[in-house]
Amino acid sequence: MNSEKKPLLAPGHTACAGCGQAIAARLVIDAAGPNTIVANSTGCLEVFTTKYPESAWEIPWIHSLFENSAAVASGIEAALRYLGKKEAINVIAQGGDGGSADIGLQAISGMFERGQDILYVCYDNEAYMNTGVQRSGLTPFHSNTSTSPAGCASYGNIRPKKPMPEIALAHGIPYVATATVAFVPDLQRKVKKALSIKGPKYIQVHVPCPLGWRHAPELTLEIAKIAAETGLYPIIEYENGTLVGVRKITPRPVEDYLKPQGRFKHLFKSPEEIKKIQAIADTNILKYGLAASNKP
Amino acid sequence: MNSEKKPLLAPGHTACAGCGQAIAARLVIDAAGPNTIVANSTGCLEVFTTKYPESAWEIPWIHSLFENSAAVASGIEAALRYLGKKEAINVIAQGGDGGSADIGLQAISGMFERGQDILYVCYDNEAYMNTGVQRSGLTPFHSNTSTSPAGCASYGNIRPKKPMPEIALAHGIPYVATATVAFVPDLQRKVKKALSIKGPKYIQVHVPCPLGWRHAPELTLEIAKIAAETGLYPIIEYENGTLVGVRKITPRPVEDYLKPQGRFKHLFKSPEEIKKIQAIADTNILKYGLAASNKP
Amino acid sequence: MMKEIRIHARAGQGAITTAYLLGYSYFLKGMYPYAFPHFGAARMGAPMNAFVRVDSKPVRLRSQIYQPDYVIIADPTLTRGFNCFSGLKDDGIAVVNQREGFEVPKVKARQKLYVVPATEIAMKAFGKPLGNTALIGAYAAATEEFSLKELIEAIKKRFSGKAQEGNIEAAKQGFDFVLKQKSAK
Amino acid sequence: MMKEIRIHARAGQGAITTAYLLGYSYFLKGMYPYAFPHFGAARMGAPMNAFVRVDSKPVRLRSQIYQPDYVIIADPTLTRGFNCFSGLKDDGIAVVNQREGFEVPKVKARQKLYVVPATEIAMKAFGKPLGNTALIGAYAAATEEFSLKELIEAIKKRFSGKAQEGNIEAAKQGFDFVLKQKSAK
Amino acid sequence: MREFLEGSLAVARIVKACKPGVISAYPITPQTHVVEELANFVANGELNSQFVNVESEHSAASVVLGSVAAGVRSYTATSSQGLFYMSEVIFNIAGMRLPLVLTCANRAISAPISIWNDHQDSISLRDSGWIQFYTENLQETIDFHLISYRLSEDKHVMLPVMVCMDGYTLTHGIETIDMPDEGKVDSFLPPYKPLYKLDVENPLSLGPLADPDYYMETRYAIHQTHKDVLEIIPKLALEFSKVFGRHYNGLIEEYHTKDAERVIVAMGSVCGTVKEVVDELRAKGKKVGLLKIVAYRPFPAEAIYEALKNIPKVAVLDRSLSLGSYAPVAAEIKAAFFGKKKKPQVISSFVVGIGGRDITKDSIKEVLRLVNGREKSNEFIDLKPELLKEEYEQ
Amino acid sequence: MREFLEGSLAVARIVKACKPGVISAYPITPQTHVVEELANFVANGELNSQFVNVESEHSAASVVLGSVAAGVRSYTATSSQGLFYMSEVIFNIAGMRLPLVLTCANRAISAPISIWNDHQDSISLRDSGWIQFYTENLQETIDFHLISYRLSEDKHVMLPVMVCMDGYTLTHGIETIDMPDEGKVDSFLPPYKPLYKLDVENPLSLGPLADPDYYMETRYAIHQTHKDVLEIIPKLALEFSKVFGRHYNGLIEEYHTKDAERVIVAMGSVCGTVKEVVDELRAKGKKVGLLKIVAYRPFPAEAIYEALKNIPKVAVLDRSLSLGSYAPVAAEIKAAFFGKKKKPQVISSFVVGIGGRDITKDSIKEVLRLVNGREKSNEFIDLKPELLKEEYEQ
Amino acid sequence: MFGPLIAKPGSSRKNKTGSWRIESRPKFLKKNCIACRMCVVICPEGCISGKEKNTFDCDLAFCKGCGNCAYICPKQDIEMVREESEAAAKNKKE
Amino acid sequence: MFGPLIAKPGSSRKNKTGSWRIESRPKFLKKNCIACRMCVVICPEGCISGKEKNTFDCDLAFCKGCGNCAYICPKQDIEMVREESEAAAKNKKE
Ligand SMILES: Cc1ncc(C[n+]2csc(CCOP(=O)(O)OP(=O)(O)O)c2C)c(N)n1
Ligand SMILES: Cc1ncc(C[n+]2csc(CCOP(=O)(O)OP(=O)(O)O)c2C)c(N)n1
Ligand code: SF4
Ligand code: SF4
Ligand code: SF4
Ligand code: SF4
Repeated sequence: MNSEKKPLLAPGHTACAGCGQAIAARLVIDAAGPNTIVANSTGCLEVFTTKYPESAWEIPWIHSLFENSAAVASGIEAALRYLGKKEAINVIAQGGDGGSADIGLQAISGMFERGQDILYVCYDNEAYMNTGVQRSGLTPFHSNTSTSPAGCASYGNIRPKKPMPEIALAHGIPYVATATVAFVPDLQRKVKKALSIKGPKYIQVHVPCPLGWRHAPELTLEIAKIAAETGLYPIIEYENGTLVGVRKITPRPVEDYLKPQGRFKHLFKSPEEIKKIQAIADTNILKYGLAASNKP
Repeated sequence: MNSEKKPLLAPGHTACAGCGQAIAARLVIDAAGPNTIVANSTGCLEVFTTKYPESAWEIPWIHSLFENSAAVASGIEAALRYLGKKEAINVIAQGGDGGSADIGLQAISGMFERGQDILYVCYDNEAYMNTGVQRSGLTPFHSNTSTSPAGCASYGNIRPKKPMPEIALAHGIPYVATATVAFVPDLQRKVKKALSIKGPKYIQVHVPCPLGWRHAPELTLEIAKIAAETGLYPIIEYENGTLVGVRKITPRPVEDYLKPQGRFKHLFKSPEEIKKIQAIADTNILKYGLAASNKP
Repeated sequence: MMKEIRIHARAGQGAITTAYLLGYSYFLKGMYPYAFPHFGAARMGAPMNAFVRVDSKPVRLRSQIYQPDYVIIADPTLTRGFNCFSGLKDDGIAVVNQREGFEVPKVKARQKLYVVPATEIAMKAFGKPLGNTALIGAYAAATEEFSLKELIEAIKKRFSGKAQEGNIEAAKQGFDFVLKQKSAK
Repeated sequence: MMKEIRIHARAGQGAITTAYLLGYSYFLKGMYPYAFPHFGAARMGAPMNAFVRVDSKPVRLRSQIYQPDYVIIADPTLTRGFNCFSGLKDDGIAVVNQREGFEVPKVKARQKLYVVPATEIAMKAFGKPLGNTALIGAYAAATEEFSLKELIEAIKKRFSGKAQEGNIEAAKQGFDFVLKQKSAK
Repeated sequence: MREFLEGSLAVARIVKACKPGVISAYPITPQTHVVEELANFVANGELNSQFVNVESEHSAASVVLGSVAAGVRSYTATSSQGLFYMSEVIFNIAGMRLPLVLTCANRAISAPISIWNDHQDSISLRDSGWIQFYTENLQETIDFHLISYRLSEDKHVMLPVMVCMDGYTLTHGIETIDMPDEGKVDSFLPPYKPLYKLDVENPLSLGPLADPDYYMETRYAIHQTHKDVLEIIPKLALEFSKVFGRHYNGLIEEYHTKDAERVIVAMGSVCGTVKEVVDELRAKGKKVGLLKIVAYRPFPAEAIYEALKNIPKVAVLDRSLSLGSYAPVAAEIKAAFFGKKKKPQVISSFVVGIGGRDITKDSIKEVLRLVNGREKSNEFIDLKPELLKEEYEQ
Repeated sequence: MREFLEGSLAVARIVKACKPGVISAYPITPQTHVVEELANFVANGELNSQFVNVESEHSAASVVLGSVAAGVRSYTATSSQGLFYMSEVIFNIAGMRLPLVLTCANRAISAPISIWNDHQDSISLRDSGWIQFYTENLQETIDFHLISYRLSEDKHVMLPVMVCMDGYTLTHGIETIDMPDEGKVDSFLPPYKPLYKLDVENPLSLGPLADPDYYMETRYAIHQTHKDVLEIIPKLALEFSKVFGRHYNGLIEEYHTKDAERVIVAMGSVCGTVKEVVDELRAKGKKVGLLKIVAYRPFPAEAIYEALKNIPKVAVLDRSLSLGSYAPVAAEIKAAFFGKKKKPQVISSFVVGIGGRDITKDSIKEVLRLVNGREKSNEFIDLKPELLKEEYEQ
Repeated sequence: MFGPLIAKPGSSRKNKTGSWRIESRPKFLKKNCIACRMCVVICPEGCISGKEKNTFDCDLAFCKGCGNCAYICPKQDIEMVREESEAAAKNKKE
Repeated sequence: MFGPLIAKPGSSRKNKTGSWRIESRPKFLKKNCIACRMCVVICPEGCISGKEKNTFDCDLAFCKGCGNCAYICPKQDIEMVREESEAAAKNKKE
């Protein structure tokens, strides 16, 4: 992948050591290539790549606000169409899970509905990290965050993850996929595949956050891998509404995933709560047919 | 249905003669009953029922803005929970298709995600009527509106209806249904059913608009009926994600529906365009198994 | 010298078109009309006004019209419980659409009132109950503010095809209807 | 009389906790500390400052600290290419965390410098490389601004269980380490 | 060419002549007709432009932000709630130094909801860094749209411009205008050549984070540019008059102020009504006049000072409020005279035409009557006492 | 009880003591710690309240709008972009006459994006009808939260209140405060008894449309209430001092102004720094002073006039801009003196601490130096010339 | 009048929308009515009432003359008649 | 500096984040490397480069010492060593 080319996201950015989003963002832009314009929501990625006067980006990049990257990208795409350059140039809108599933959802929905030729990438680190780990719509059940704290009257976040891929799918767009920073070729293939399709595309990438998840920085990729292997983060791919790809797994117990993360520490006092999380994984495994055994 | 009770939406409101939304709104609130608090988005319904100093509402009612009725209702629901009154009182958030599928979508999505015990009713007249018939996300394909005008370079609205019921469904809420003002008992049953279920509910009601659709005022119910009978407006019902009810039809040609409406007049110069609309109906009929013949 | 016209109608009865056609007829005479509507959050059927203020130099006054020189009433039922003639100049002229079996209130001594079967004329002329052009025809004859020629020009600008013919016909009949009444006097 | 303390650390090294514990120790003496952080959009590892300004009456001055009486440097690598002592009063005192094989820049004649193996102490005391409490212990001994008693009170307020014990132990060792150095002189 | 046109359609026509490559807007009364007519032009192939229908004003503003950043001239229009819903983007566009023209069809703000005219919407965004023009009639409205594109894209300016026209009164009013022909428009307004844009050939990063070491200077730069704009506008107006033969000062307009004893200061369409009253009273030998503020941002303090310094009695009409303080325009007019030797004896402040309350000649005469008395602050004209009673009984 | 607390935690503690039944907020730096601490209280069962996590500030404000309308005391907090994103709701809440307390952790506005402190966010909502307090230190901050609930729910007021505290300086600053004990809080702040609410027993319709016949009076009513609030605040402050023993004027604070030759007018935490400088210079025999504005809305023009009328030289510090015109606070101070016989010779306006630029004692001394010269307007302090060069070279 | 808010539920009844009828109004023939109540249920104004068969009628003070009742009546027992006629009739009487 | 905007792509390279390393840094042993490039691909800083086997190394000017390269290397050919040691080593030399 760009083996000899210099990366399009330069070093010297100010992400935390071991930031999963920093890895994924570089993999995505390298897969997209230099003829790409990126509109970025406010969030860690924006902050750690473009603190004036230094930018880590090697491609044309714009940040406006937290909730409007899909709309800004829509304007860029319209401008390129007006200029007759759309065929030659990719437009990517990207943001964190909060900027995508919560405050940015309406702009994304509008962009989907208009059928604009844009790839939206959601870097899912499962909370508002830039502001200090508050819950988002994609924060998993029972996760301990600063606005869904565990306490004597609480086990953490009370709601399951908002099913963003399904919501994107429901819009009837041609391409929807989940990916993870742990499976690099799969992620980059999906980005290229998406960009080869005309119309709105949505990719949601699971990116561990050592700070917010409270795991050792060297475990970033390992934890992402376990997330997929437990079934808690199904790696799936839809084209024109049909499930065309599923990353098969030999399911591991969710404890393997929860254990190394501080955000789930409180659960190990109450095993029955962990069962509930295992149930979520089991549902996913059935729903998407993740178990390798399911293979024909 | 409240046969002797006085209606909870009083006469003297200023809707156009034959307004489908006026009919549906009364049917909904009468089905919900007097122990109901309503949060209403800006739109025709709000304007024609509460022009100071007169209100047509017999129940506690609030209007704040165009895009926030679901959030205002969320606050009301939270307040009732705090007061320990939630069990006794229904909370309904309602708005037009624009206030629901476009500018209000994010607030609705948030309310769904929080799992709040609220029924959201979308009165789908398929355009922004209050401001003079501009297209919305729920405006049908090829419909002639003031912002999707038919012209020598256009057949009207270029996009299909945004699949709101599917989007609501994708949120994993316990109850999602479509209804139409043409089938009164079905509509009122669904309202009651919805209110009997705890959690977020979504009902989308098809309500013809004589002004915006440019049809004779006496045809309001007839046209709504034909919409269902052509398959262009499938009447469906989901509980906990599974399709539990479908209104079967003996499909009629879409021309029956398009003919009496000014917004589709321009299509009769180009039959092949009408075919495209027939195709939409046919897809619906297959997708939801609408054809009576499909009955076991 | 400035003239002020107030139109009473129901939303949907084309008061704004009426104002536009009136204005355009003046415009064709090289005058400076300012035509503007006023509605409540109007729905079809709700009472509303449109206004035309016209002068030989550009009109700058932006307020509504309270002392009209002329009043046009597209629907006489509007006079129920509400005085559509309020403020009409003492020598003012009112052109009112006729409605079978509906009494139009009396006007003051020096005021002139012309009741015109505009809806009927329109029905005959082009089969729609839109009496606007007939009323403006009548207005032209009653006030002699502009000629039928200008009005027909205006109609041509606004309508095309059958609608154009029909409305021109209606305008003429409205005009003649009033002429007869006048000569009758 | 007002005293100003500037803490240099990397985001994640607990500079704010350090400022809090310092402030709280003064607070227990009945003084009026104002402790506040300053970060760029800090990420773990990025250089940042925290400040404590303390006085016998409520502190009102809100600016950052440019002429500190005391400087605490949690990570000597911060002195690479950047003068952490800038503005340190001529008779100021600096307490610096030791880092094996890392040269700490010299200070001016009348300034005092204490290099403390705080990380090491912390590792021994509670197995985490968080030298804050050891550094504050050292600070207490070096400046005599407050006693070990107050610091231990503060630590008790902030930490509980094993963390508490460990940090108290670390504070003591930091304190003693400097005492020794002093008496050595 | 002399035409009889509704204000909204006239604006649509001039915007069409300016050839924006991207148009995005969201419907709101009374802005709708402008956008609908532009949609018609595109639907009929009369205008080659990307017309982007969006799901909200927040996105409408964001879309044009994106398209201008990509180097294409763009247009949007809104009102009232819509302007507020996009307010975060409004500040953002100015801060990013992107040139744009937005038509604001002025309307009151909720609650209570009102679709009628006052200036609260655009006035409440006066801090944003946008240039703001308020127009009196349709001719001025279209001419200033043209001037605004030139101004906005001037490489010494690079700031967005808001053309504020009174809702209904102008948007739905039909009057005679001289529509500039497209040839002349092209000569006055060359194609947009961006100073900076999103370009794969020369990849810039737009919209970075600025910490305390850098932020303050970016605000200062905008503020300085506004000062420059006070110089640039009259130059542009002059150039405009050369091409189109219509003369504007661009900042203010003085109407019988020279020898006046009482002068009304106002913005927007009410100025027409005031002029009528001025003529009437002048005919009766009363020395009254009008100072019309055309450019409200940048605030032409110097020009206003010169125009009013010798006027004994000044009445400022505000069509918006800063609830709990001085009405916005009045406050700045008063501020303009602090510490000056020459100044009016009285500057009284009046609140008129809020939420569509009709402003009649009598309203203006009442103002002129009251300005003779002692200084008034936020004096509401045309209030209905019976409603106030109701208010205070509760 | 004497405690050493971070500002955000202190605010959370006092809010807890006020027992709001519904709390809804959306995270934004530097407001986050307040909300996080409240979440902790709820998670640990220390506070019985519905904590509603929302998807945006627009909804946070809408949720509390709904909960107050349903008759339950509510709370929210935000900053900067968040305040702008909810601005439409902000105006709406005031227009609907709903009582509410919002903490604004003051922060600069994008673009460029900055998480650091200035006053642009809350200042730009000064027209909204909200009452606004700006606090100097943590003690004042918590005390005014308490006062704000009382004020807001007073049946002669029924308006929302924004308590504006400087981001970082106060939100993240840790200092000694006296935390009111809950018993006293209860005696000062009785449970909320709504004048009107959504109630199935007595079904009201809230938020109707008001046409030109009715709208204007609703604005007038709010404006009149603001005038009344100028009377009510000092009364409440007195009552507060009786219960808690801390004395506030509530509108302004005068610090060595009586005999002063030079007075700085300021709001918020910078007042502390100014007081330090005042003491320093007083020690050197320099007659300088500070006028702190605590209540910015309603604007206490009368009190300010009385405090400044005999001061020869006044320097107004603004921590926000109205780009292209006078800085907001300066404009109103100047306006307050128009037509008055007694007034300062000089009122100079200075812009300080924008986007987190540190305000030092030297910054204040520079201001005091410059105020001796001729009148300054929007004079920026602590600009970096090298950045300006870069600015104009491009 | 804080707000303003509307304290009187159903006060829209003050607003007699019957005057909006321009063309025609419903005539309830009261011959073949089967009391199916359809007209009651679908009237946009909610201004039709009745109990037994052939007792149903609308309140002309509110009826806007949309015609849906006549259209939906399964027995064609409601008929739309020109608005004038009645007034005319009345006239003739005089 | 309108905007401001950043005219120099990749200018973040000015910011030497290597100084952030507190605990440890990677040591590329260059013995068993099979040039799978995994370390290159997953380094959050994108600061590892190399072509043939056993040529891979990272740019310590940027490496933050997160340890992912060492963790992922299939051949355990990267090892995290305490940051001090080298400096110490260096010291000793002197
Ligand atoms: C309107 C608005 N509200 C809130 C914020 C504050 N804010 C900036 S980034 C952010 C969280 C970002 O979270 P996410 O989108 O998940 O991205 P991450 O930082 O986790 O990568 C928040 C709350 C803002 N900038 N604008
Ligand atoms: C933020 C905002 N944008 C725009 C408007 C203007 N507006 C009010 S109602 C409306 C359309 C309503 O359409 P819909 O929701 O479909 O309801 P309908 O009127 O068709 O019943 C619009 C665009 C507004 N009030 N607020
Ligand atoms: S907080 Fe998390 S997402 Fe943000 S930079 Fe650090 S590791 Fe990456
Ligand atoms: S415009 Fe349509 S929806 Fe609105 S009141 Fe009239 S008929 Fe009803
Ligand atoms: S005509 Fe329409 S409004 Fe009148 S009664 Fe029948 S249904 Fe109701
Ligand atoms: S330790 Fe981390 S930052 Fe350093 S080279 Fe390895 S992967 Fe890159």
